[in-house]
Amino acid sequence: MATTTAPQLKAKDFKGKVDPDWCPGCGDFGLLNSVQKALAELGRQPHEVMCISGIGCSSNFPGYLSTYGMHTLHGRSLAVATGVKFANNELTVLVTGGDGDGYGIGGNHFAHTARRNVDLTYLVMNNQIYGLTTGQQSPASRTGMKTKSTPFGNLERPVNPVTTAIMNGATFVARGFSGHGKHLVSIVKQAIEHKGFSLVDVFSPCVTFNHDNTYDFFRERIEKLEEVEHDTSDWKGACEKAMHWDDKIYTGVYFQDKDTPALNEQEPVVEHGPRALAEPALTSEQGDRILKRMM
Amino acid sequence: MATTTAPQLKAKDFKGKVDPDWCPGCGDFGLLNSVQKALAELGRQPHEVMCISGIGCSSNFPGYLSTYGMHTLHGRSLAVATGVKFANNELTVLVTGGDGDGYGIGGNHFAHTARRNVDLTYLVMNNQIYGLTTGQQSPASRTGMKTKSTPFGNLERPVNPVTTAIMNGATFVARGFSGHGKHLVSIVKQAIEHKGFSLVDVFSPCVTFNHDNTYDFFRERIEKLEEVEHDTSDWKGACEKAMHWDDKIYTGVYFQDKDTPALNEQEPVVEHGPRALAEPALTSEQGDRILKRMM
Amino acid sequence: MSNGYDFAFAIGGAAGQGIATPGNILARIFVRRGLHLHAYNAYQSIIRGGHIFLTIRVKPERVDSHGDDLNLILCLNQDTMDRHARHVTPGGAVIFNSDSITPAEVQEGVQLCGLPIKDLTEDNRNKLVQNTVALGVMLNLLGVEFGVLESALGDQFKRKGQDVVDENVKMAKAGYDYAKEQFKDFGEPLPEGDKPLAVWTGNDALAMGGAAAGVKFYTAYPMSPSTGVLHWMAKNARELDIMVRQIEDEIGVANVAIGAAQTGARSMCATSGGGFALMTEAFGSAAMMEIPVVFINVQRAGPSTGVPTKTEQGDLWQALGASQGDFERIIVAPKDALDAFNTVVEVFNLTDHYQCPSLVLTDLLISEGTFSVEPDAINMQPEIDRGELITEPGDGTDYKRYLITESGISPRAIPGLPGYAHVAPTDEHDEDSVLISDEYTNPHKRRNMVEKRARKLKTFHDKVAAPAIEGPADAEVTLVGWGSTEGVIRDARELLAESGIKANQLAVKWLVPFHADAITEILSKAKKVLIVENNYSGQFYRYLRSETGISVDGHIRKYDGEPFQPHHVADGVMDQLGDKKVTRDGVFVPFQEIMV
Amino acid sequence: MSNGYDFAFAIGGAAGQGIATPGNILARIFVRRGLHLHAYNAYQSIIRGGHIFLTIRVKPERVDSHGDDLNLILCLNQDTMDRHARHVTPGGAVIFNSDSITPAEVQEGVQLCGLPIKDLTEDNRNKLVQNTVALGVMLNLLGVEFGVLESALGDQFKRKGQDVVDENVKMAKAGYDYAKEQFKDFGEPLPEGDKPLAVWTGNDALAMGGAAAGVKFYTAYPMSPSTGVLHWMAKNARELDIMVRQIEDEIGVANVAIGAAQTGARSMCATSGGGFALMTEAFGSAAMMEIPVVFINVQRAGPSTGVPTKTEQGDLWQALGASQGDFERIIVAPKDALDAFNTVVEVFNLTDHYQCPSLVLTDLLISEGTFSVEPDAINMQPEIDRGELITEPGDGTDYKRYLITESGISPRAIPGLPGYAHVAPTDEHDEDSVLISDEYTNPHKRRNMVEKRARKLKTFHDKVAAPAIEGPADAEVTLVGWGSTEGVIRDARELLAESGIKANQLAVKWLVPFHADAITEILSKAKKVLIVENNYSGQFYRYLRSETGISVDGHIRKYDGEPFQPHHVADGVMDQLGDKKVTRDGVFVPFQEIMV
Ligand SMILES: Cc1ncc(C[n+]2csc(CCOP(=O)(O)OP(=O)(O)O)c2C)c(N)n1
Ligand SMILES: Cc1ncc(C[n+]2csc(CCOP(=O)(O)OP(=O)(O)O)c2C)c(N)n1
Ligand code: SF4
Ligand code: SF4
Ligand SMILES: [Mg+2]
Ligand SMILES: [Mg+2]
Repeated sequence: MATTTAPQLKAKDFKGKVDPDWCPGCGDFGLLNSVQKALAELGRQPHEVMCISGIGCSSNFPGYLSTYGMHTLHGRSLAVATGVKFANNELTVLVTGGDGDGYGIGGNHFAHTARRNVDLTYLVMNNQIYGLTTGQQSPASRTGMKTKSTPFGNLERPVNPVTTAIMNGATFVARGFSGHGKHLVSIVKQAIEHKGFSLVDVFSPCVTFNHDNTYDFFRERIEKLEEVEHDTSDWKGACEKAMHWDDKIYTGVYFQDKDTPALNEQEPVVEHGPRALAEPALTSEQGDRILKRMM
Repeated sequence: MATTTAPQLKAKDFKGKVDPDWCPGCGDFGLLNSVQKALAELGRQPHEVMCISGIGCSSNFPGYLSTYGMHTLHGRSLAVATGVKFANNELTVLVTGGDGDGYGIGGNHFAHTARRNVDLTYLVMNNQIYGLTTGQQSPASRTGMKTKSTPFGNLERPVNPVTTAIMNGATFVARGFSGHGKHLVSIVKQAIEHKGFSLVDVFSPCVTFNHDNTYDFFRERIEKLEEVEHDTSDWKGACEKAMHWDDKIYTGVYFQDKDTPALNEQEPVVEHGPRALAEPALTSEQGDRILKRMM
Repeated sequence: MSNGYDFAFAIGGAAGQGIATPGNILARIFVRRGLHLHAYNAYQSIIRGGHIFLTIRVKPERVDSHGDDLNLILCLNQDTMDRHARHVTPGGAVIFNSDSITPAEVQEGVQLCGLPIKDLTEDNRNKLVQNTVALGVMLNLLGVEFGVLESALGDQFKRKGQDVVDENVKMAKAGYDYAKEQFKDFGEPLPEGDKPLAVWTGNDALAMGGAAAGVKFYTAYPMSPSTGVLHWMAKNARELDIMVRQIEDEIGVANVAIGAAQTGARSMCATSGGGFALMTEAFGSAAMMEIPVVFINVQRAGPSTGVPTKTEQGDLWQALGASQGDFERIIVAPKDALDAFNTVVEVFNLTDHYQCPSLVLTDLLISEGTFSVEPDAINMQPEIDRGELITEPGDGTDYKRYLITESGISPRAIPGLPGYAHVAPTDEHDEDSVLISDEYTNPHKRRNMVEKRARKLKTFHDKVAAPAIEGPADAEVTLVGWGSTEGVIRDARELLAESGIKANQLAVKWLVPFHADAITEILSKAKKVLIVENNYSGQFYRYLRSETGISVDGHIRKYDGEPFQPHHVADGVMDQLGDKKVTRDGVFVPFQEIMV
Repeated sequence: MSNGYDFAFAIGGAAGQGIATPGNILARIFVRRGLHLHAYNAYQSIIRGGHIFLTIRVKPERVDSHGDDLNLILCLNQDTMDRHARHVTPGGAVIFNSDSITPAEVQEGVQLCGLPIKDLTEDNRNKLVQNTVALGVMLNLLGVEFGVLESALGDQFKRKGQDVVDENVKMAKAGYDYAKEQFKDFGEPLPEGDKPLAVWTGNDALAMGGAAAGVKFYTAYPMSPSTGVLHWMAKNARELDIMVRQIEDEIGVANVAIGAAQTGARSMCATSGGGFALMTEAFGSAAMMEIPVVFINVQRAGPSTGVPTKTEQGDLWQALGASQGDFERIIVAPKDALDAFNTVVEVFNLTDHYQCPSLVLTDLLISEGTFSVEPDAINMQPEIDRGELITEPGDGTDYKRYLITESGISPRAIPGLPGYAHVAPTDEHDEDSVLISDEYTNPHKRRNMVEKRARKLKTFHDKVAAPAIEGPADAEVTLVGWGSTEGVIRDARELLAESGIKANQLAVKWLVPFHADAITEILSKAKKVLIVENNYSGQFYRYLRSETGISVDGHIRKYDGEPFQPHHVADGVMDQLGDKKVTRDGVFVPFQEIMV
């Protein structure tokens, strides 16, 4: 794809056909803006990018971008995106969705896609609630939180996306906050440029259903990893920092492993170009060779 | 249940009606013997125990015990067992299965059951292969391993059950080896006695399809955590030790958190006894109260 | 449309404009007055914005559908005015904030009731109080004394404190008084029924049916339009001694429910079509293990994610084809909210008796619909029959969980009981749970087990009555529907009667096992049979034919997301009885006038 | 049973006794000689032990089933002797190790060929060499020159080194010579065909069909009896430029396949019923997003985990009901291995043309059956038609992915192409992919989209021929089957002809869309129609009736895990044509004589 001659686009060129239907103030706007900026700053063209989501408020994301996209089933975005990337290794593949979508119903794909180190950029708008279904407990909801499905307070402990991603083998793990746009742009750019599976867990407040984890809640606690001592190659330190919550919450790049190659790069057939464009028919030698083995 | 007056049983009293159909030498025999011993030593009666499995060679396990059991769908044992435990908190619930069953297709239930800290004892016969389907890559297969589905060598990195269990919130995490029966009995007993979700990942060689991870392979590498310096309350040390493979492999109890209460203990309705035995009908006061709210 | 009082309101606006509150207040006022109602809320799958249109129809007798007419509409935004004011029938009224909304064209004889909200509310900054003003206006036009509204407002807002109550009462009074001065009331004052009624949604009814049936374990993953069941359960569980768990996905839900059921709890879960797709494997496994457990699939418009907040009867074949292989199960489609309640109770007794999974197949129209109900009709302490349960400890030496019996039913022991330890397997097994795929796959044992399980449901029709014709025996047309369309077909028959067309109806509820003989007998006597269903492909029609071989005379189908209104059905009948102008390939598809 | 040479061998023993190797050697010898064969292997879901019984039937012409007779049996253990020796037909022979196996009673005229294995193998400690001795005996009895076996052994063992080859040749020779001295050969020597044939399994054929169709992405999660497709693909992928991925579960598999398909690769996945249950939600999503992708469901005996290594046609209704809502898809059941190959090729062209998901519904009998095939019949470079694809970059300003067209087909652009960026959503959407559940759920747009998609398949019957009657037009009975039963019904017709009963057959392959008119026309001319299917509930019968209203005269069904043999079908026909002794409620269920 001839990207070199294409014009350098602006963030607004990545705006989709319709305006987001999110509630005014929803945290998801923050990530959307940051992604549009990041894509522009990285010099991508819309057709070079594909954005894949599941179902949820946050999963409406691809509809608000001018790139290729799929708005798939609840929880299945990473699986679909794996197919996309293996069919066309040249695409920049973003995966977007919510905490329920990704860490709840989609949890198995999350673990295994991380383990496989498929080169995808996974952006989770973590609002610690099920937004679109009007406010039930999510696996990221904090213990004690009152939701429509836990009216007496959530008894479960929340998932920690950062530590589980690291232990599952993700090679780039970061946390962002919708309220800190600039920081988020920088994180998203690094995530896209990372070759391998990258997770960006984004605190993206649901102003309608989550009255505990608000913008203020995060603003009061967030400290940026870039501003403290932090070694992104040290998984132990990263996990330790990721466990903070009540006192302090770190955003930024927690962990990066630059050595492990992406799975898609390792499959020899990838070298022959995108599967999508591969000549579908077999050559006659290929066919004959197969037939011979049967005789 | 009047367990006090019941006779103390022997391991053989926990033998099921039929003999295992496993290949001679299969590692699963080792765990079966250890579980039967552990149950006897803990003074359990068959009706107090329920053993739930998925599908796989290893998942035939409940059929070889004299306890209650379910042999459920591939990958679903932990979900079914969660229902069992919440319906009757008084049962000792064992969950048995393979690495494919538990870490592959069942991975999401594994993560969330650990996070919830449901009081189940999960015993995984990890042979790093799909046995029953005659030898394909499992998520626990090592990189490079040749299997029927990876004839040129597995390109994926294996899951690490110990570290992911710890990060998902399991409160008891151990590793055993079928070839070390006594050690395994002791681990299984501790796991059963632990109140909360316990994982015992058991190296259980598949003598038919895995020619890499054999009894000898493990014998040469295994060191028991009880015999080295190890602090089971230190997740960092536990994870670090769990990452060894080529040089040394540790078995024993990696991690235990005795403070977090099991989810099933926290639900107030549990105090009213097993759901199974709960009077099914509502009282007339309960019914009237409900109706009043609708008027 | 009917004789006597029959009044339909609507409130339209955007999500977030607070439509639910005046809707709830009105509903409470009506049912306390002993009036029946049915409310349908049209909305979108977004949290703020979009367009919501709530229709409440009120009558002294049972209300069978949200009807065809709109008598009074409250427009909370310009959009509602533009879309719907013209649908108000002559004699009706349109209420709106004249400060911000421009009236649209209306039919002759429709009163435009503009409210100078800024003045009336003394420039109150809380936008929601205008809804309270409008409520005052509405109740004045309806001829209801103000005290009724005053006490309803008290009930609604008391949790928020006396100040809020006082403010709302003041606003309502302003509207009430303004209307008295400025507008013409409807003449006929709001009637009163015999005794106070109650109000619930279909989701409430499903949940309460479970509670009454003795459900002690409820589990779900949220999915519209079934989430209300979870909300009800979560709220009431502790006081009713029910264990409620939200699980990571629907596969988990189904399997957790099965585990609890095997362990002896009456166990239930609910979802919608996409979630049920994920549950089918587990559904089949419950049949193989012979575990009684109740699933609920609340249908919404598909395929796939489809139109999440819209109704359809599109999952019948998914239900029929749920999971691989042949196996025993019960599938039932309740006809309205009260029927949903009773069905859940009944199906639990059946499912325990037959030791098989059951599926309650309902839809958004019922589950999210609001219905009045006579409290006495709700039996919270119904008879509970748990089937062939062994409850006394034994030495159990020759207990066989899957004993081959003549009835096909094998006595069941619940884990924990001394002496009856056994395994429930998803593999085919012999009487004693030993897998027959192990060692030898004995084809004779296999066949015996298949036939044993199949025998179980042979007595089903002795326990569950076949459907019957409702309406004149000599009707010229028989309308066949299933599940939630019973009410609207009943209303359509009334319309048809007014046009001189005699119609009767057959409402089918029990789908599997199917009353094939009884239905064949009934339909063979009908002069002309039309099938009414809320889907594209005629799923029930094809199923009816698969079970009976019956081909019918025509079809009325709708698949645009909106439910049938009575005139849609009546139009279809008249079209097909006439010289077929609109009907194509035997299928009449009504036009949806109200754009929501 | 037929005129001319028709010979059936069996080898029986426990898993782990090495039955596959002599089976493979025999198969190679036969096909190289130009003989046709069909092999059925009965086994259990365990890795060692149990009972395996491999039947290979050989003829100079096409072999349609594994037949009814056993001419020669090799018993590797006592169990096989006890179970099966009595099934050997007069004139046949039973080979066994007389050191360890006691002969059982056999029919008159059956030769008992005990082998003193200890002597013959000079006390070789490798238990498997006795199989080689027995091979020598078999080929001698068949009248095949020893050199043929010698070279086959060379091929089979060359990878293991010359020593192994030599040892095996020596053992085979010992058996060959011993037989020459001690036993009576079959008289008629093994014939030779015109030209060498090839041999494959149904799973090979499915995989190769994919490769030939240009599949560039294959994904699976192992599940019997479909795993062979994965094994073939994994082995051959790199040299054929195919990306193969094993994924964590079947939900992942289906969704990964969909992602690859949307991105332009021809994409395929295979599983069995339980796995497909997990895939149904994704199957429906592909229909909504209009993504062409091919699924394979290889049926095994259900319900649930069922009997994993046994065959059944029990997933038809699961296939028909896969996923919620009404949507467009293609379902096809191939009739044998070669047909499976051709079907996969054809269905890829159809699925690309119609932009919808397809399901190939086959079963263990085909997938794990071994079949001879004429190599020329396998076209590895078939025509590939990818449908309405946009391939040139554009400015794409008015590209609408879901353009409403008369054909219902909207031109498709593959991600990566400049100027055509668009989103594929599982929510209902407008022409431009905008969700209609967003902001306003426009019922008219919704209806248009449902109808657009439904229009797509209206031309299907122009592209795909209806099934036709095979056999005499004036037959007194018409046997209707679907998918894998074509061959055995053909054999049964031959048996019936021998008994003077004229039967013809209709083998249905394309299930959705269904050739309702053509089939109705055909069957309305039949004198008596019986349906033959390998399941309990008559799934095809009920589907046939749902689509056509046709009720038939009787049924022959089997659901014990084992496939039909020709005489099972013939017995059913005679029973139903006669005064119905065994048939109950119109259903004849044959008795399975061979216990495996
Ligand atoms: C299989 C399935 N189950 C359930 C749903 C209903 N559903 C839609 S979105 C959602 C959860 C949304 O939560 P999250 O992923 O956190 O996204 P958010 O709305 O908070 O951005 C659920 C349960 C569905 N669409 N599909
Ligand atoms: C839904 C589903 N998919 C696939 C299968 C086929 N299957 C049976 S066992 C198994 C894997 C067995 O591997 P593992 O869990 O590691 O157990 P092992 O046999 O190695 O003990 C698979 C894939 C199945 N039964 N169900
Ligand atoms: S409900 Fe919450 S997550 Fe959804 S759009 Fe509104 S603020 Fe955002
Ligand atoms: S195949 Fe492997 S895992 Fe299965 S029984 Fe044999 S040795 Fe054990
Ligand atoms: Mg969320
Ligand atoms: Mg394994």
